[in-house]
Amino acid sequence: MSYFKKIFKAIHTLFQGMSVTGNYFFPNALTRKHVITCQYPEEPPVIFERFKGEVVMWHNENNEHRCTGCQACEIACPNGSIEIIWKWEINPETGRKKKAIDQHIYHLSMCTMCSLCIQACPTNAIMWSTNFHHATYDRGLLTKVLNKPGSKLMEGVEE
Amino acid sequence: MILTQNIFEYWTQNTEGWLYVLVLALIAALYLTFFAVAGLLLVLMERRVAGFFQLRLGPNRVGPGGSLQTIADALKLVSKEIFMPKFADKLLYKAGYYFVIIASLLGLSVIPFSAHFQAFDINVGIFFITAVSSVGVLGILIGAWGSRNKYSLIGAMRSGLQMISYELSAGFAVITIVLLAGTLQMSEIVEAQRDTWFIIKGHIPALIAFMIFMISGTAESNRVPFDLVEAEAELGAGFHTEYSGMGFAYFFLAEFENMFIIAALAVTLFFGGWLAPFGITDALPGQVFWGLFWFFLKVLIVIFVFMWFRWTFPRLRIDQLLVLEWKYLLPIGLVNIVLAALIVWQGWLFEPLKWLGL
Amino acid sequence: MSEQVITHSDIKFQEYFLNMGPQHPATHGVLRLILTLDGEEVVGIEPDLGYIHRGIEKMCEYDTYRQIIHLTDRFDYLSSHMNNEAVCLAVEKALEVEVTDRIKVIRTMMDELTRIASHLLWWGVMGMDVGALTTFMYAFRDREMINEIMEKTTGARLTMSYNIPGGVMFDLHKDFQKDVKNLIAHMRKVLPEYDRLLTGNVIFQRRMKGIGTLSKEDAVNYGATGPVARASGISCDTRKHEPYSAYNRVKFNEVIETAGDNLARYQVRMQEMYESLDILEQLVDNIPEGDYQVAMRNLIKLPKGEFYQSVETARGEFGVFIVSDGKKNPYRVHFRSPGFNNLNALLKAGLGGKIADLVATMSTFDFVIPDIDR
Amino acid sequence: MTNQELITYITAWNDDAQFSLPAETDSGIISAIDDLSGTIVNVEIPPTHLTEFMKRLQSDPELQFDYLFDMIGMDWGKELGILYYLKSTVLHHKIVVRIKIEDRENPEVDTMENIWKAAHLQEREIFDLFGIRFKGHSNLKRIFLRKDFKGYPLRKDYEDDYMIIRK
Repeated sequence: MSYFKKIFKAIHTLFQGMSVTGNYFFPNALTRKHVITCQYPEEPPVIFERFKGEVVMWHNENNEHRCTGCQACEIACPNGSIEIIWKWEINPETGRKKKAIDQHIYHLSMCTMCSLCIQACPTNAIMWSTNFHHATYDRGLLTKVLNKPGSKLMEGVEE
Repeated sequence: MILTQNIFEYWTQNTEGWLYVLVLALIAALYLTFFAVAGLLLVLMERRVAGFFQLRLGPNRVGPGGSLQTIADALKLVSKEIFMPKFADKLLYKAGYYFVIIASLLGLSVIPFSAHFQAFDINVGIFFITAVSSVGVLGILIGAWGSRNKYSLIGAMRSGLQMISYELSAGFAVITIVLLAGTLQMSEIVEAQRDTWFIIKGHIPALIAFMIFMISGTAESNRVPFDLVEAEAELGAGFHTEYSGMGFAYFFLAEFENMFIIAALAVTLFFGGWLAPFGITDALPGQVFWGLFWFFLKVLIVIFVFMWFRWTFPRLRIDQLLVLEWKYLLPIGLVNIVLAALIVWQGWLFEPLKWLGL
Repeated sequence: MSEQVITHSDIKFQEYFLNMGPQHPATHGVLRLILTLDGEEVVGIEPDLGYIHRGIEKMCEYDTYRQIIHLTDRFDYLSSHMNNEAVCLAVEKALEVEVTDRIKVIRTMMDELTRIASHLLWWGVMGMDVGALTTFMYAFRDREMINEIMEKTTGARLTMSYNIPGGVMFDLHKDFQKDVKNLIAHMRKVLPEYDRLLTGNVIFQRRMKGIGTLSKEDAVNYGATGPVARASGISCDTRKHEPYSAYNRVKFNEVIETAGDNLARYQVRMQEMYESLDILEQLVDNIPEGDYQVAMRNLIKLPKGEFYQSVETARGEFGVFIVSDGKKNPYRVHFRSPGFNNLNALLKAGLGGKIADLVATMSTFDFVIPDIDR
Repeated sequence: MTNQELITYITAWNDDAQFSLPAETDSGIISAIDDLSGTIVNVEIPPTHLTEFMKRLQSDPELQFDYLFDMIGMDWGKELGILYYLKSTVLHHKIVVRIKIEDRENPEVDTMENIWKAAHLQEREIFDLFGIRFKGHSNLKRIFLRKDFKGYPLRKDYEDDYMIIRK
């Protein structure tokens, strides 16, 4: 008798499994109720505000940034994805030389999104942006200069 | 459109000589077209159904509602390079997929799609299908052997085991119905169900036969839970590992065509083929159309059940597959034949409509 | 020409090699196993590793302690948070820094979330390996909820680098408690469904029961850890034996099965998900107030000495061994990865079955290949 | 056993015949300290006596170190070393056994594979990255690196100008 009992038990478990998938299939086929995929270009994905997309440098409306060129981020970066090229800037009033950034180069292709540079920054000059459209046809385009051309240091950051 | 016995006889009744050959070729072309179109549609259906089972949408970009997706895929496969392994046996490698296609085309030729809509209505139709469907495995075997790949070979050997085993119980399930119908001719099996479908008329033995047929049918069409031939988690792609482009597409199409044949056979044997349920459309004009409509509706429902299996169950292991066949399906099938014979002999058929005097 | 009579003993049975991987659907990455087969039976397994070997131990010797952490994400990317935690705990232990309760609770909760996510992915892939393709999407649906919790708080979904020496990088997101409660309710609903879909299935039971058995003696001898060892009846949960973070203040059971076969490993992981949910439930309303970071020097220098810390990841006991010579870089860092030791146990457990059994056994071992290769 | 008990229990073995060498100092060849962040007992043993010592650790009913948790290869600059991190799954105590190998050119120690099978892959890893050969290992070849790889990259004197960038 256990022979038949085994068969019926087996068939029962099979139908149990089919009921689970069936419970999803029919609502899906009729109303797309349980569909979880995101139809990407039409339906924009939900991006949360802390999403680590890429490192950007904050600029205000006068094209001023907060980066003093202290190179803390460059030292903190484990992959060498940040390079700062700095120059001596001469203050026209006092005539004193001052260190300032020429180019804040960021290699997105080498970045592992570990946040160490942003933690290390003493002046909160760089931050995460939630942009995730990184795909390019040229690897060179992934090397970015974070400070905008012609930008300069915001007043009062260094204090 | 009034058709005589079947398509073959209708077209060839007044032709002779080369015209006769031409007509034969035309019928073959018709069935080849059907083969391709049905294959494409079934692949589309499979993907869509799989999508809904898996909380996805399935193909929905190419064409309205994704309806042209498989055509795009087919075009891609046609344009792909046909790549042959260096040490492959060229003849066997190339012969493989022809065997598979020819086997399923032959099987297709005796399926009655509607009243008289059938290429050949030979009097041993059901026997013919069981015979030719075994040829397909030969294609798998030689294709895999010819491609000189261990994964292919393991898959093909599994396929051989599986086919030889499950042919038996599928055959026994068919014999149960043949007992009830008293004929091997496909069209007559359908006609015999005009009052009541065999699944109802034959009650217990027919139900058991139907379940056995569904299980062994799934096994014969190499689908989950019996897809050990491909078993992508174990063997990569199984017997068609080394095939690319159209070579792969032929195998793929043939697989879906086999599923169609199994479903069509199940419908013909158990669910009254092209007959409408309770004859509700018998009085309407366009009998051929209604026959096709009911036939394809039933076939699609059975195919859907196959898909439901596929997207729910895990895969069996090869020895468990054989245990299922030889320890469960085969003895049950044998007992079932005796039971069916007893029922036919004693006339214990379940015919509620007849009893009600309808 | 004499007539040749072929007897059974004349037929040569030849064993042959099958190259499983590095590109193979069941090896989940680039694990390469060279199998010796007799028909379909596996009679020999030899692993060939290194397809994703990055030499992280060497890389660590040139990095500061803060920079090591993001490398540990890349071992077992499914339990990246625990890997981070191991390094952070080791550094904190070396510097004798006591972190606040809030940090401990945050770390514990994140650990358990990661563990559930990892086990969910394992469940989905496990189903795929035995042929049930739908489990994958169901598991991913639920894992997505955890990933979103992670993304909201840490900004990343997988390689989070959320732990830093002396705390965590950001404070919890304001939705965190609500989301975790949602998750607990949802998971309690879907886990029985998983059982109905896969666990109870007769085919699945047949594929799992009595396959790939690893006896208790073998599990100990071959160095199995984590769920693999616990399925063989070894009590080896670091969370119980050497509680770190907030594990000493939560109640949970160490799931131990004794059969040691595939089904036991499967059940251990399924039960662990329930236990993790219990832990989350105990902590979600009791997150203490306080700082999420303890002030630490930017450039951490460890005192001279050797420091060891192990944590329980989703795959087993992950150990970090740091030798410091007082400089800003470690003298030597060694990572004891659970996958590497479990692979050793697979070499025993995988023998004797068919190819299909080996595939099922491999998926119950739940390998993450970067964890093996390091 | 607590760490202190372990130390006294194991250092007592110095009196046994199999661990006594005439050339050694009075304190014997087993020296145990409570080190490694102050939680684990460390025992240093000359490589010549490793197998006997390990066998005894595993089979002693008071100790039952049945689990080779980890093997750590070390390069101490002058000499190479191996740390065996042992655990007991029954009694839940731990010990670290360390050996030092003076010969950098041709380092060789006995394999632990016969005592703990867990050593099989671990020893291959150490061979691969440190070049320490294990006598009697069943299948000692490179595991991570290529067969034709030159050098042993985790040694301190390994030089690779292309792959290693010093900051």
